[in-house]
Amino acid sequence: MTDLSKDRLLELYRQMVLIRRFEEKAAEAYTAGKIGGFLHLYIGEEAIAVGACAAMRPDDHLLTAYRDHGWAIARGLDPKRVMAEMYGKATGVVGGKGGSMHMASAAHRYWGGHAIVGGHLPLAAGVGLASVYKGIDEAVVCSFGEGSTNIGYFHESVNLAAVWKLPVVFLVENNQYGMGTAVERASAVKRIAQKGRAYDIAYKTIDGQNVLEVYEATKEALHHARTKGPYLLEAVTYRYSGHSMGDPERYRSKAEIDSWRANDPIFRFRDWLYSHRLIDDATVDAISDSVEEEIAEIMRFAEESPEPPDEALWEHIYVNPQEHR
Amino acid sequence: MTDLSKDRLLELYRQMVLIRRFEEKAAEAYTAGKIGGFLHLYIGEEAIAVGACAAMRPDDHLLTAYRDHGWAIARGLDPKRVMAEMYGKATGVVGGKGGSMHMASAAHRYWGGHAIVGGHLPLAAGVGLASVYKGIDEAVVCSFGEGSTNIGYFHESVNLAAVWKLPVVFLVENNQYGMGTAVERASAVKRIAQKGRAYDIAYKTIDGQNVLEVYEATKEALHHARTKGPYLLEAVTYRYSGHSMGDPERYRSKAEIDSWRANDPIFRFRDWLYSHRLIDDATVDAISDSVEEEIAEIMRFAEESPEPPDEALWEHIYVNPQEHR
Amino acid sequence: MARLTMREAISMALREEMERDDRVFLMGEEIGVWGGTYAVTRGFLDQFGERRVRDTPIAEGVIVGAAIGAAMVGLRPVAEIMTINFAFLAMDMIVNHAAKMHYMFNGEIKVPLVIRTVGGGGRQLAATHSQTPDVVFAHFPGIKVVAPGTPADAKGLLKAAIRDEDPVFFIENALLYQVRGEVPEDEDFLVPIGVSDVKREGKDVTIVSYSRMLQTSLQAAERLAKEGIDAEVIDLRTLRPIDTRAVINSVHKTNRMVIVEEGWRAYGVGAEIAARVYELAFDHLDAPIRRVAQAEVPLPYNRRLEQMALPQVEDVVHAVKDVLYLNE
Amino acid sequence: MARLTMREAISMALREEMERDDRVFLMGEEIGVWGGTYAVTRGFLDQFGERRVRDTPIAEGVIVGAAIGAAMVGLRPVAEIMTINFAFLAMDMIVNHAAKMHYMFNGEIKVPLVIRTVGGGGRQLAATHSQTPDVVFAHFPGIKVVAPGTPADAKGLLKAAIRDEDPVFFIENALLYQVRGEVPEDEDFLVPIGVSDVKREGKDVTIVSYSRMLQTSLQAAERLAKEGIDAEVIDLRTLRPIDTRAVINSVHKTNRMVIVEEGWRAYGVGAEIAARVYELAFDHLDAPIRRVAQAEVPLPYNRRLEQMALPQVEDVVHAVKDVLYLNE
Ligand SMILES: Cc1ncc(C[n+]2csc(CCOP(=O)(O)OP(=O)(O)O)c2C)c(N)n1
Ligand SMILES: Cc1ncc(C[n+]2csc(CCOP(=O)(O)OP(=O)(O)O)c2C)c(N)n1
Ligand SMILES: [Mg+2]
Ligand SMILES: [Mg+2]
Repeated sequence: MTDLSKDRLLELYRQMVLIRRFEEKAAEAYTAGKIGGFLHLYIGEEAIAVGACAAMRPDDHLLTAYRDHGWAIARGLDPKRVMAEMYGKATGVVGGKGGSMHMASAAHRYWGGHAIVGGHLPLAAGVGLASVYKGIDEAVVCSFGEGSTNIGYFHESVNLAAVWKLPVVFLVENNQYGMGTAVERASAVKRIAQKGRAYDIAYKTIDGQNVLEVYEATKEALHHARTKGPYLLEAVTYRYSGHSMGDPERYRSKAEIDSWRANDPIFRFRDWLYSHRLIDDATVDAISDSVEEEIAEIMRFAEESPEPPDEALWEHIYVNPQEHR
Repeated sequence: MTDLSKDRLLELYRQMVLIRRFEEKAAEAYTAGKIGGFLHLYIGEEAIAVGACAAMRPDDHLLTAYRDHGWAIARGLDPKRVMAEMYGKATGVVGGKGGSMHMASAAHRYWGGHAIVGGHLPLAAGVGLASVYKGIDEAVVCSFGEGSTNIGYFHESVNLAAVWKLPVVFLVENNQYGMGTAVERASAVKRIAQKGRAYDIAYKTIDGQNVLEVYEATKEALHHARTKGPYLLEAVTYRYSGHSMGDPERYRSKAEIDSWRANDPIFRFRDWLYSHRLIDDATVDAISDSVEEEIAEIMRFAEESPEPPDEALWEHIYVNPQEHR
Repeated sequence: MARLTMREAISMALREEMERDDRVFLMGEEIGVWGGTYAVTRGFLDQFGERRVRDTPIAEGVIVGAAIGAAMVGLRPVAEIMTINFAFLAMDMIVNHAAKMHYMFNGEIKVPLVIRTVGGGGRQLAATHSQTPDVVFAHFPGIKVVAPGTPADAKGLLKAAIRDEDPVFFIENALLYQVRGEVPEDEDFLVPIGVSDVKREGKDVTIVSYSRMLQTSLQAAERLAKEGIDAEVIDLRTLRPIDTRAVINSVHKTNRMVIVEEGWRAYGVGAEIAARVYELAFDHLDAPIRRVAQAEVPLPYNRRLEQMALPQVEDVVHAVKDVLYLNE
Repeated sequence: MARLTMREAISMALREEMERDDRVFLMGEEIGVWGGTYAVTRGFLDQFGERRVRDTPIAEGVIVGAAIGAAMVGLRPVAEIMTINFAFLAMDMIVNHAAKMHYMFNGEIKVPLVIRTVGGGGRQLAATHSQTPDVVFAHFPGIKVVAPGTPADAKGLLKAAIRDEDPVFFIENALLYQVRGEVPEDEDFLVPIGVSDVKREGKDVTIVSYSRMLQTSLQAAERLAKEGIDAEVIDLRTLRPIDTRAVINSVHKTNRMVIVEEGWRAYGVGAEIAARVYELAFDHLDAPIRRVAQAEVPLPYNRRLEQMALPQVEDVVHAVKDVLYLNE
């Protein structure tokens, strides 16, 4: 059923648990006023980032939307620095300048969380173009919500990628809502993968709550992207929390949320590990403890890190500044 | 085969001949420096505007791209005033302010030729929305080139029309090229109608060189639009002239043009009329003569009409001007 | 008169105009079920139903474009762009279509449209979500650009915008929604578009601003008053058409002027106002006009850095002392 | 030195940079098979092939966006937007993405991108196809905005833009393509971005302009010379970052200034330059600065009306006489 070793599988499990706990702590910190701006939690959707990143090569490229902490952690960025970024600290992954929505790390080829809906899709096409241009097979994973497939950028980017056969996996995290708008109230088709038909590209809908299915499908999609061109992959999922902190959540029922919680990606994966005798209670507890320890360390780091200095305000406006009067 | 009376059929034939001659004269006037700006000729594509407008009710709405003289004439605008517009005269349909690309007439519910590629598609959705809002069944025909289906507006507009079931016929004039770019070099799919699949809407590809097929298909599409929602209609056609005057035409061969000329919409329709004994040589000649007379009158009107007065520069910036210093 | 927040005043204006005229309807992201991301349209879906309160896909181009189309054939759409930062995705619709069509089609087409949007920084939303690029929209003849700074003006100007036959780009400010003020309850209370307003009389210096910076300027004026400096505060209210009559009158009296805007200084609103005042009242100025504006950086997320970049009351006070030659 | 048209100078710059650096490539509408709608890239497809000269779909958003993406990972794209009027369809990519990312990501991402585009009126293309909205792009920190007025500057600035590590918005003017001038053939001839230039020395009045209006201003200076008025003509060349050193120096000498721009006056380039000059050289001005600009109307198709709306040599001459108090 999978080519992943036991260690790797446990590592994926641990990542999912870590991301969940990380998000819970972020919510607390937000409520305590330690984090400002917008905070979009990934709770419920962990299997996608974890499964997809597991399928990526280190030299592949990643671009995501603003719901990006889970992606940053799954891609290997230091969770301490991810949290510090939300605290606006100098030690944050982007020095406190970007905040929750704008994680990035050139070393990890993570070219950003992006907060303009759909805005990173053209960029992802361009990153794929660079691979074609250079004659190398580095591929791109570009993730975004189903609500973002109704904007012009989606169409322009997928079309260009199809015409130029760019190695891009367009990964739709279909969590049923764009803010308060249910998918069918905004999109002519509920099955987002179907949009691939307009471009004659490969497409598939998968269970986004199953980390191994996400892993396998992303691996396949990446292979397709490297060899044949773009792939539209729709992972069906659900976010348990509001769109961002402060969402009045008038658009859905408690019962609906509960029904999805019953399909929780972490519990499901743990059950799978149990049923394949890859995990036992002691290991579960050990992972849980190690995550708690790491979380404590993450929060301490974020709390204790210094603020950026005043001069930071003037840094990185340009690579080659030439301001005159 | 058709519900159109003999008189109506001959009228359509005459319109096509008139548009062809009109365009030939416009080209001459452009070369003589009487017309400025860009001039996009419709020669070769006459069957689409004529067939589609014949299927429209007077209270339906029309929006087109900049290749619009044929549309303006088929929709019933005074050809004299269409030519006068190109001459920049006060008697032009929009007072000499719009020129070749910007014909319009509120009385004819022709809401403009538009020169930003794809820019009128959102507007067309809005005109359709107004029908839904008012609870009336006025439908919209929105025509544009196949090259315009790669821009974000296409996607956003068709999607919105599908979600809201707006009475809009999106009519693609697939003339094989967007400027010098062959359809398959810019669009992931060569059969543009296929793009309808991404929105679960009705779609169809028709022979755009057959005026009766265009008429029937538009009638059907309009009925569908009024009762069920948007329709994507692709009319396959060809422009004989360059994209606009001055096109170096490095992108296609003389042989290709000739092969399409052999499928000329006017000749084909005339043959059809002959074969159904609806026309004879005398009628053909009479129509030709009457068109020539009308053309002479059109050109005289355009030549002799006055320039707009200086004050026109300041008119219609706002309906309610409130400029202060 | 009622004491209302800016949010309430805007809601009131929308509700009154919708009740008055069935042609008026709303469309935009999250305005219905959600109730508006800034809660301005809370309760509207219940009151007016889905026909008149239309949640849209996330597709700014067609939000503005479809509103233009509906306006062309006789409706009075109020399209909402969630924040002004996303208005760039509809820029072509705004400046190439809404602004041009009445003129280009010689009056054959009218676009009686209101685009409501929200701008401003100061909420740690980082570079792409914190802009105040109002000037960019005001550069184009054919649209009107309005940006109120008080609840009463918000109500009166929004109602005037909805009744106007031309496209109006109506800019709100997220940090102003909680500001309170007296608002006329009259259902025909209108504030004319294109008329600036003296918000505080004074004789020593003229402070010109609009939107949130009006509040900042008024606070600065209070501080200055304590130091014996009597500032006149003028609210532009409309950025296009521009009305500088009140400004010129004021400068005739004070001979000194400071302009305060939240956006970037280079090619900002203040540049135009300054250039006009120099053109029209050169001989009345006893000091060069000072402009207070945002630092020329994309706004950072970090709160302290962000506040450093945004104009503060102290910056206005300092600039006023500059034009009075009171700083050493 | 060679005597070349602006078109040839721009082609030369592109060709040299492409020959020098394989990371440089072109993408845009009709640049390949067609050879560029203004024939700037004629022959490039044959010389460089489809890999480096990429015809795109009509989709301005992804043209700029994909170029940004390619730049982020080490290439040096030159994206062409057929005319500046269509740049509004990529406005979000330009101002929210290209301009913001280096800062917002604290240097993790660089965007060494050039966007070439063509602006200006005067060719009867009507309201949507005749704009000169340069100022709107120059308002945003994070991009550089360059607009040359001579063939030599076009070559040197374009080469500098391609070698620059930051996003550069490079504005050409369709009516300038035929203008001829001496152009250095040196393959390393660069004109620094952000440095304005004295194009004609004079002592009586300072005329500031850029792009096509530089040529108009130089013609006006010739006319004025015949009447004994000696104008200094300064070319801004870069709109962001702004360099007013040459302007200030000149005003110190002439004490009078006229600004000439092709775009609309309200919130235009001239407003900022004027505001800065007043700030920096208030006491050196003997008359209010005059701005010559486009009438505040969407440009009409009719030739006579269009020319009425556009700044002409006579308008510059008249404005100069105004600041010299020579008009009655
Ligand atoms: C262009 C643009 N329009 C609107 C917004 C406001 N906005 C932020 S997130 C969001 C919903 C996106 O939904 P989806 O793509 O499904 O992603 P999800 O949040 O569900 O992960 C909206 C409307 C934005 N950021 N950018
Ligand atoms: C947004 C935008 N981009 C580019 C152009 C330049 N342009 C004008 S027509 C055209 C080709 C359009 O092709 P198509 O849609 O197939 O229509 P056709 O001319 O073939 O009828 C282009 C690229 C434009 N007017 N608007
Ligand atoms: Mg979603
Ligand atoms: Mg075509």
